Formats: sequence, C-alpha cells, structure tokens
Amino acid sequence: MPPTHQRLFYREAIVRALRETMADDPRVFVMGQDVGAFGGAYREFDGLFAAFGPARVRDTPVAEAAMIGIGVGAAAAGLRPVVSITYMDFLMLGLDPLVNYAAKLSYKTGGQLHAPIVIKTTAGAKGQGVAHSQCIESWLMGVPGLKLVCPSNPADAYGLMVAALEDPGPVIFVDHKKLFPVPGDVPVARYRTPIGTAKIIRAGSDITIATYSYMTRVAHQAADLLINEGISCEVIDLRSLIPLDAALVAQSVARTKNLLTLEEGQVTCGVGSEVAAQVQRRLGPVRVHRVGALPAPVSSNPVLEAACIPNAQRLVDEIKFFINATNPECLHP
Amino acid sequence: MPPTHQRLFYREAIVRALRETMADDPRVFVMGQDVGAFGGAYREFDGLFAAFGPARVRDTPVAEAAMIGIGVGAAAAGLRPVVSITYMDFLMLGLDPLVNYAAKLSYKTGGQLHAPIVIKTTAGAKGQGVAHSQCIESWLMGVPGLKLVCPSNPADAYGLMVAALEDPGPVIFVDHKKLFPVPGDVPVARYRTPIGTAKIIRAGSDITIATYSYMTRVAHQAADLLINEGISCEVIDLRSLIPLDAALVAQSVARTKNLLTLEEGQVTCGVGSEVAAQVQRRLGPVRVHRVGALPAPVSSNPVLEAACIPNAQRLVDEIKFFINATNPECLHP
Amino acid sequence: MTRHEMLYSMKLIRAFENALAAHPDHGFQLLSAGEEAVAVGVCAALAPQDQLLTGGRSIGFALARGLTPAEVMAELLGKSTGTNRGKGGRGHLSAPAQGFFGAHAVVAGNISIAAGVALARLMTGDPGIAVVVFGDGASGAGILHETLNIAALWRLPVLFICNNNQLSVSTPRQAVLAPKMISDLALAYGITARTFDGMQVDIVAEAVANAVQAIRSGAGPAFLEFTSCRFAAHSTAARETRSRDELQRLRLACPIMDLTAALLTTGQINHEALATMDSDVSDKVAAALNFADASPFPDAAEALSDVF
Amino acid sequence: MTRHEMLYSMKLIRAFENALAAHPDHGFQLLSAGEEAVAVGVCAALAPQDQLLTGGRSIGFALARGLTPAEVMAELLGKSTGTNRGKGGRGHLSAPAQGFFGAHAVVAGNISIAAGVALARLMTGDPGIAVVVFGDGASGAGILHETLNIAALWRLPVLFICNNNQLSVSTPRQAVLAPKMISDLALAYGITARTFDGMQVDIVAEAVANAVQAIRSGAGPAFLEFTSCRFAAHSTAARETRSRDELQRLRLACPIMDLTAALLTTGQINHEALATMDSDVSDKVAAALNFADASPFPDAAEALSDVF
Ligand SMILES: Cc1ncc(C[n+]2csc(CCOP(=O)(O)OP(=O)(O)O)c2C)c(N)n1
Ligand SMILES: Cc1ncc(C[n+]2csc(CCOP(=O)(O)OP(=O)(O)O)c2C)c(N)n1
Ligand SMILES: [Mg+2]
Ligand SMILES: [Mg+2]
Repeated sequence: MPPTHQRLFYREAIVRALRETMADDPRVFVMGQDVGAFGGAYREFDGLFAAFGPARVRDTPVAEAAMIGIGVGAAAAGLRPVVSITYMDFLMLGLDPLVNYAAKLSYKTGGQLHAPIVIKTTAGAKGQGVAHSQCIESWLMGVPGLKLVCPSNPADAYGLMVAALEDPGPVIFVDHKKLFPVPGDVPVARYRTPIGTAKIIRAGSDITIATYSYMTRVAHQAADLLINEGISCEVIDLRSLIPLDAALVAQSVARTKNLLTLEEGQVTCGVGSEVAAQVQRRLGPVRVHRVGALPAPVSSNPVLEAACIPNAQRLVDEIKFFINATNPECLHP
Repeated sequence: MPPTHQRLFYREAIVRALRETMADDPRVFVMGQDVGAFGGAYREFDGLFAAFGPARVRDTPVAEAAMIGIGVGAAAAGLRPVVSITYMDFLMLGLDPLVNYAAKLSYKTGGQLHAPIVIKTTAGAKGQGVAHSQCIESWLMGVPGLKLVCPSNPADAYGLMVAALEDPGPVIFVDHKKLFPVPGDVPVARYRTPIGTAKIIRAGSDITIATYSYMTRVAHQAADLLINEGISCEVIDLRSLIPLDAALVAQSVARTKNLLTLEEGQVTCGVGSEVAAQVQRRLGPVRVHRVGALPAPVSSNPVLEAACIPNAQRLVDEIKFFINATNPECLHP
Repeated sequence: MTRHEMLYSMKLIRAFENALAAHPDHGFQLLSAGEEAVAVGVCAALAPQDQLLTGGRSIGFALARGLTPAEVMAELLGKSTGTNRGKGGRGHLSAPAQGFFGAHAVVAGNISIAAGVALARLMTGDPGIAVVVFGDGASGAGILHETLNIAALWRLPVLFICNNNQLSVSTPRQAVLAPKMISDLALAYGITARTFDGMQVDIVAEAVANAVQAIRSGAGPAFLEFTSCRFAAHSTAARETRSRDELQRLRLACPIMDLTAALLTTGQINHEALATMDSDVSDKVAAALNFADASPFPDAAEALSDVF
Repeated sequence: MTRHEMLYSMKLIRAFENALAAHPDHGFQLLSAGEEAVAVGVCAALAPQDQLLTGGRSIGFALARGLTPAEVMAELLGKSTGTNRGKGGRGHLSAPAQGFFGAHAVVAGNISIAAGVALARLMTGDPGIAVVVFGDGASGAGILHETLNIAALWRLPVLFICNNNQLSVSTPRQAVLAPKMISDLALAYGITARTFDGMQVDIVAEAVANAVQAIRSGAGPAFLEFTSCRFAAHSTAARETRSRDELQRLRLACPIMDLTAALLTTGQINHEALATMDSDVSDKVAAALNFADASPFPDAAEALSDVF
C-alpha cells in the first residue's frame, strides 16, 4: 500500500499546494520579488519557475503597491494571482489596493466583481530588525471583505493554501520566518483545510491558550513545562483569523475558566483582544490575560529581540501569575 | 473684564492652535493637499497661507507617501511639520514612513533622532463612500512609538493640537468630518490638553460608555433618551487613544459594573477591544459590550451608510439589551 | 463613431450632469463640464471587448461608454436599480459586462488595477485591452510610475490616459507637477507618449484609435495626455477658487460649442437637427431622472450583503 | 581627499567587511565588496555639514563617512558601544552628529526622508545638503518618483544617488527596470541626471563634487547613477545565483585593484607604502573587532527604552 502521508518541510508544503493547483488551474500564477529562478527568499517557491515558466512565475521590481494593485486587477479580471510580499512589514506599502479596492470590490460593485487573490507574506522575528519583523495581522482583521489564515505546520500550510487558492475573495496567507524549515507529515491525497476552523492541538483542563502560527510551538513548550507544576494547558491553534473560530475557543474556556491569548505581535488592539472579546460575547465575563510582544520595536539585536518576543519561559511565568492572581493587573502595573 | 472664552467652530480651533504656534515657533510648518490659499478641504487651515506664506504653508501633490516621508525627514532634522492627510483612508498610502521609520526612529537610533511630526487627518462617514469614510485608529494603537489623539470638541481640538505640536515624537491627530462645523467655547488664554487624559463628559451610574470623537455626541443623545427609561449613562471621552487613559475608564466601570465601548469604526480588533482588555486587566472580568460599525464597508448611499454606522437609536437598543441580558451573545448571534 | 454621434454623446453628458446637479438629493457630485471631448473621444475609439477604468470624475466616461443614463442616474442617487445596485455611488460606478470596469475614487488608485486587468487579458489571450483614465493630480502619485515600469517590462496591453484638466481640487497642475508635459513621465520607461488637445473630440478619438491599434497589435503600453478644462468647481460641494472672469473666459473654449460650430460651418448639421438632438437629449435625461426617482433605495439589510 | 586616502578608505571597507563576515556571531550581513568606489567617492565629496542617508547596504558608506570601525563593528555585533547603542544593527547604522543621518533597511525608504532633511536645511538656511544613496532595486519604487517631483518643485538641496550594482537580491536590473539608464528617471522632472562608472573612485568623487557644488549654489536637486558590481551574494545568508565563472570574471574589475594599479603605474605609490597601508588597515580592523568583542550587549531592559 502506498504511504498516506509524506514528510515535508513547511516551505515544501507551500510549494506543493502551489504546484498542484497551478497544474490544475491555468488561472493561478505567482508574482513577487525573487520568486522566479531564485525560488523565493525562503525557497517557498522552489521549482515553480522551472515547471511553469516566466509567464506564470513572475519576478517583479521592488514595488509592493503595484504588485498588489496589479495582482488585484488581474484577480478582478478573472485570474487567481498569488502575490508574494516577502515581509509583512511591506504589506504597508500596498494596503491601498488591498484594503481600499480589493476588500471592498464585491461590495461596492454590488457583487459584479470579485478579487480572488492570495497575498502570501511572512511575519515574525528572526534577527531581521525593526522593519522586517512585524506582525500586523490584527490590522487586517478589522477589514471587512478580507480573509486571513496563518498556519503553524506543513499540513495546515498545504491545506490552507489550497483553500485560499480556491476562495472567491482576497485571502491573506501569513507565514512565519521560523516555520519554513519545520518538517511535518502531510497527507499525500489532495485536500483543503477549511478557512475559519480552529483546532485544539493539545487538550488540557486548567487554562485555554489561544494562539496561532509560530507561537503554537511556544505554547506547547510552556505547556510541557507547566505539567510538572500541575497546570494543564489546552492549546488552540486558531489557524484562521478571519473568519475567527471563536466558538471553539469559547467551548474550551467554558471548561477551563481561564483564557490566555498568545501572539508574537503587539497585544494592543491585537488578535488576543478580539479573541477575548468574542469569547466574552459568548460566555459573559471570563478571566482573560493577553500575552504578546513588549510594547516596543523588535530589534535585530539578539538580546533585545529575545526580550521583546514571548518565549516559553516568559509564558510559563505569565500563566502561573495569571492562574493564581485575583487580578492580573498585579502582573503588569 | 475681557471674556475668558471665545466661541469657535472646531475648524477654527484647529486654525487658532496652528496660527498661534506657528507665530511662536518658526520650526512649525504645514504641508498637504490644498492647504494653501484654499485653506484645506474643511477650511481647517483658513488664513494660514495669508499669514505665513508659501514657505510655511505648502501645497503638495497627491503623493501621500512622500508627503509623510518628507515630513518625517524634516522632523528628524529639527523641524516640526504638520502633514495634512485629508482622509484617514489615505494614511494607508503613507504608513511605511510613518510606521517603519518615524515610529521606530528614536528606538532604532538609540535616542539619537526623534520625529516630532503631527499627522493631521480626518476619519469618519459623511456621505463620502467606501474609500473616504474609514476609521483606522486601532491600527495605529498597536504601533509603539506613536501617539494618537482624537478630540470631540473645539476646546479639546485646540488644546490637543497645541500639545501635539510640542510633543517630542510623532502624533496622529484625528478629526472627524462631522465635527468641523461644530461650535464650542474655547478658553482665550493659551493652554494645552495633556495627551493621554480621558474625561468624564457626563456622569451616570448604570453603565459606562467609553467613546471618542464624533461618537461622544451619539453617546450623549442615547444617554438623553435612556434617562426616560431609568438608565443612567456615564460617558467618557477618551480624547487620546495612545496613551489610553484606561485608569479613568476602570474607575468608572468599578462603579457602574457595565462597560460599553462605542466607536464608529470596526469593532474587530478595534478601540473598544483594547479599552475592554485594559479595564479587565485592572478590574478582572467585567460585563463588556462593544458597539461599532457593522462588519461591512461604508457606502455613500444614505440608507446603507446610516445602517452601517452607530446612531443614537441603535445605541439605545444595544444598551437596553446589554444591561438586561445575562449574556450579550443573544444580541449578536 | 460619427461626429454627429460624438456631439450627441457630449451633449448628453452635459445635460445629464446639469440635471443631476439640479436634483435636490444628490449628496454631492464630481462633474465634468468642459471635459466631455476626452470622455467621448476615448470611448469612440474603444471596442466592446476593451475595459475602461477611471478615477472618481467618471460620469462622462460611463455615459460615453454606453451605460444607460437611467442606470447611471439611479446609481448616483443611491437607488437599487443603479449599475452597482446603489452601493457604489459617486466615484465607484461599475458595469464590467459593458466594458466599463469601473471608477475608483482613490486618486491614482485604478492605475495599477488597470494594468492587472491588462495582464489578465495578456495571459488568457483575450483580445481586449485595458484603458485607464486619471487626472493631472493623479500623475504625482508613485503608483503611476511603479505601474508604468511593470507595464513596459511585461508589454501589457494597457493604455494610460491622463485627462489633464489642469487642476487637482484647488491646486494648479503647474504648482505640483515638475515635468513640462505630463506625458514626459512615460518616456523614461520607453513607452510611447504624447500630449494632445483634449478640447477637440476628433483629435482625442484619433489619438486613442491609433494608440489602441498599436496596443492591440502587441506593441505594449502607450500613454496619452489630453489637456482639458474643468468648467465647474472640484465638486458640487467644493469652493470655486477661480474668479468669475477667469471662469467666463475658460468657458469660451467649450468642446461642445466648438464641435457644433464646426459641424454648422461645414454644413454637416443644421439648426433643426441640432434642436432635435437637444430635445432628444433632454428627453433621455428626464426619463433617466424619472426612472431613478421612481426606483427604491436599497434595503438597509443590503449594508451586509456582498461583503465577501 | 587624496587618492592615497581614497585607496586607504576602500581597503578599510574591504578588510572590515571580510573580518565581520568571518566573525562567528554576526547574524547575517549585507556586504559591499566591489562597490567601495561608490562609497568612498561619494563621501570624499561631502562636507561635514552634509547629511548622508543610505539603504541597508551601508557599511562602506558609514566607514567612508568617517564613523570609526570600532563603533560600526560594535553596532553590527549588537553591542551597547555601537553607534546606535546596539539597537539598530545591520541596515540601521546612524550617527547624525557625524553627518551620517543613517541607513534604513526598507528598500527606497530613505529617499523621501532625505528630501525632508533637505527641506529642513532649506527652511532653516543651513548650508548643508542631504545625500541619499539607494540601489537599482529601489529605483522601481513609487516613492522615488513622488520625491523627485517634490524635490524638483521645491528646489530641495538633495542629491539622489543610485548605486546601481545591477542586482536586487537575485533579480538583474534589466529584468525589473524598463528605462535604458536609471538616471533617465529623473530627467522628466527637469532634474540634472547622469550615469557614471562607479568602479572608478576618481570619477565618482568628481561627479559628486560637481553635483554637490551645484546643489549648494541653489540649483535644486541632482541625480547621479553609478554603475557598480556586487561581488558577493545579496547577504551572507543568501544563496548566490551567479556561476563561479561569472563571479570570477566580475571580480577582475575591482575598484581597489584598479586604483592600486593606477597609483603604482604613475609612481604615486610603491609596494612598501602599500604594505604599510595594508597592515595599518588590518590593525584598525583587528582593534575594532577587539573593541566590539569586549563590549557588552545592551541590557534586556533596553528593549523598552527610547520607544517614545
Ligand atoms: C489618494 C487620494 N488622495 C487624496 C484624495 C482626495 N481627492 C479627491 S479628488 C482629488 C483631486 C484629483 O485631481 P485629478 O487627479 O487631477 O482629477 P480631477 O479631480 O481633476 O478629475 C483629490 C486630491 C483622494 N481621493 N485620493
Ligand atoms: C520595501 C522593501 N521590499 C523588499 C525588501 C527586501 N529587500 C531587501 S534588500 C532588497 C534588494 C534591494 O536591491 P537594491 O535596491 O538594488 O540594493 P542592493 O541590495 O543591491 O544594495 C530587497 C528586495 C525590503 N527591504 N524593502
Ligand atoms: Mg485634474
Ligand atoms: Mg542593487
């Protein structure tokens, strides 16, 4: 019997989803900086240029606004572009066509036009400094008309990319720099991971950790450490931020009575704020604690970067304080 | 005795703050589209060109990225520019110099450089359609290094503009289209309104409404209507979103036991999410309900715009349901 | 398109906009009196399979492209029978099935979108081209250059048209654009570019026809600048900055009056035919107004439809 | 600056970067072997009151501007004795008090900032000018054009310098920039613009000196393109895309070897002096490394300082 799964690095899972879909659907093409023969900054486009040639794997200038605008226009005219914005920080340069046009296109034309574009971009810190490390997912969460996914492992990366490529509207696909070299088992058969479904990736009873992307791994590490201290963590991988599967988080929190949100970006108006608010809309007031980056830029300096970004030890400390505190404020005056 | 106050329209209060500060401080200048002889889209720069001439009141091309970039560079080099971005939607075009440079400049240079720029922009709906009505304050709230103010009346507009012009770092000053023609009493003596201080603008005992900018007026209207139904609303004008005066809101909620946040923009990852989270960090779990725009673009269509944006009647309904509900979810399935 | 038809089309635009401006509930509008020759000349040279994209000042282009006055009027008055079911309104008119991909009110915002439409045509082998009209104001925006560069590199079938009405709200073109000619901007990219008089509909139509032909034959993008003149204030809600005298002087060079005079001089039209044309135009506009006025607003529930 | 001094400065950059690349804990770095003549030629022509801004590939410019190898090395290794107290690091070196306003790692991100610095100089009557260096890759960005236009209109004292090393990461300049010469981009705005050989430090220095003089005399902005060559991969962590043969061929045209040969041929330097120079350079670099290695990392608490 042939194997049902294959071992792929995260970056290979992305390539596979793109390769299979491009072979099936001539409307799908890729454009971005160094996506051609080079294969992308993280080799997440490796081999596509050789397989599909320069018409369907297009190297672009450093012109994020036009890259997104042209992609969106092509999508509105019937194609299914994948636009690669190497660093999420530079999505800022192309927010006008994305937010002011693509996200509103279906609405403003009364359903005449749609923009089935996938914007693939990479967030997070890995020694790249103040302008190459940001996580701005939460900005996009408040933009009606967009969808946003952020896988944490190769299987979801594959399944969510396939789903994104088939979606009728704009989907933002957010990678994390530290995930590309992570291996995992990926089903051999073609499949899609539905956009908008979170997943309990670790069962527990004392606290619910709602997180996503690379921080799922930090949550696991902290959960491992906390077992020894008698604290049992349930970890939920949100996987999709728009739509947000708050129902699953609420179900978990109904059991654990404690919600901790964990993200790598800023907590202020962050993903965790929204998760907390939606859970409370379902459950009424619950104990909540948000963990994220310190309120400061992320330096490329190894000491300062590590200090800024949540890690397992800090998470352990935060969880212990939170669980014991009558009032989390004592933690963060 | 000379009068201590003068009656000014909101737009006149802005002009007065700029005129007085420009007269005192030669480093302050204005640049933007149609800010010169035309006096600004909302006449909020009226008379400055005549008083200070084209070197200090500079009409620019429609080039938001360069407008902000040049302003930031001038600020870093010692001036105090006021850059006018007519509609907040178009701040999106200039987020790179603002967020990736100005906000991080002091940090990344280890304190060698600062960018004391004021970005004056206008948010909110007033029949202008999908790309001229957005409120994206919450995006900026998660950017360490920025300050953000959003006055609701002429006196605060004056005081906060003076404070912004004196601040050592970048300040975003957010107007609302519907506020420009609103009159109010403004002290004749020069003063500044400290950035980061909220204000109770209506005392009440049953529910705390935390809001800002034009929505303070909607809150007042709703509070007036609710008096007849025996519900007493405390209304807090946040005035500044960075820093956020969550302490004042928490004090109020400690009394009223109910927090309703009201904003014109999207609730998802919005201002209200943050207010709620910070209040709960201080008080532990409390009853919270967020009100904002429907999750959709804002049309210029009068029916659709009205349906999208919170108004007094909708707020009254939301408050009544919220106060009586055991679980707000029943309101918003 | 005959010169008669072009005159008719220009008159229709003028009458439509006048009627709209006089309507009590139009919110505010971006009118184009003085610029009709650009709209009509451009559309005269397009084929059905082409897609036209414009900036916010789009009424003339929408009508010249063949959208019915009724559906355009309904849209501008916010009615559910409008092109966009009343959801787009001013600055966002759209009817892609009729070759009018749409207006977009973000200055310069449609330029890269148009290049994307052209890319789709190129990749699918569709014979249509994309044409994008933007203003002098839009020409100072960086996205124009990013797009010109990529369009040139990828030989996209896109025609860039700058409708230089010499004003961006209150700001004269000279004050905010350094190039001598706006069309000079495209030359650096190796794009064929020229400036023409935009007050003469024949000249516009011919220049566009030539450019379209070249693009259709695979020559890559082209750039045309038409110098025109806006007779009214930026919007019906905006302050006018020019003096009454200056405005009076400007309005003397009217593309409709000029074509009318030319047709009369050469005997291609007579006063009787003109009168018929005028009454036909005003009937059409009146019917459009009636249609729009009689149409319902969208239901408030539509605020949540078509979002995704 | 004498040709001796320029040779010394180029050698210092090369040796510094080699030592940095060999250091075990540098994270990754953006090196500039092959491009030293641009850095040294540009800085040779600047006065102390001028401000230099660069893209991320900035080590050569920082050293050529006179920052000490020690403070630059410390910054790049993340130490608190660095120019930015270790907080900026690669791509963000900054020492405005020494006329190096700073590097900025966003491609094209420093272009509008430089124009703002120039505006400040203009408005305060300060005699200094702003000089911004960016790459061929940055030249496809819209912000360049928005800034060129405004700089031309406002006659800002800013010198735009494109260091065209012919690559943007893996992408050849020809593949992503349509203009024949990158300097053509500035011509449309009426800005004096020319392209020079960036492998010859004398040529660079003279071209910059002339441009600076014109700008200082109030002529408004200028634009220079220098064609150079990057000998190494985009970064020390990036894959090299050129073949070994091609790289070997490219490295034959080395600005340091060329100047050395010229100086030897004309008898302006001898082998003994060269040897002294080399050992002096390597002492300097070794001292810089020692200083940096001996310096502490910033305290973790600094993650929250200087934010506002
Ligand atoms: C990016 C952006 N900035 C500012 C505005 C505000 N605005 C609307 S129309 C306009 C003038 C545009 O001038 P031009 O491009 O010449 O077109 P015209 O109005 O003359 O038709 C401006 C600045 C906008 N809509 N979009
Ligand atoms: C706006 C932006 N997009 C993408 C990147 C990623 N990036 C870093 S360096 C670089 C290449 C820049 O090429 P060029 O301007 O020629 O400078 P060089 O590296 O050759 O010195 C790119 C694309 C970035 N830093 N900023
Ligand atoms: Mg114009
Ligand atoms: Mg380069």
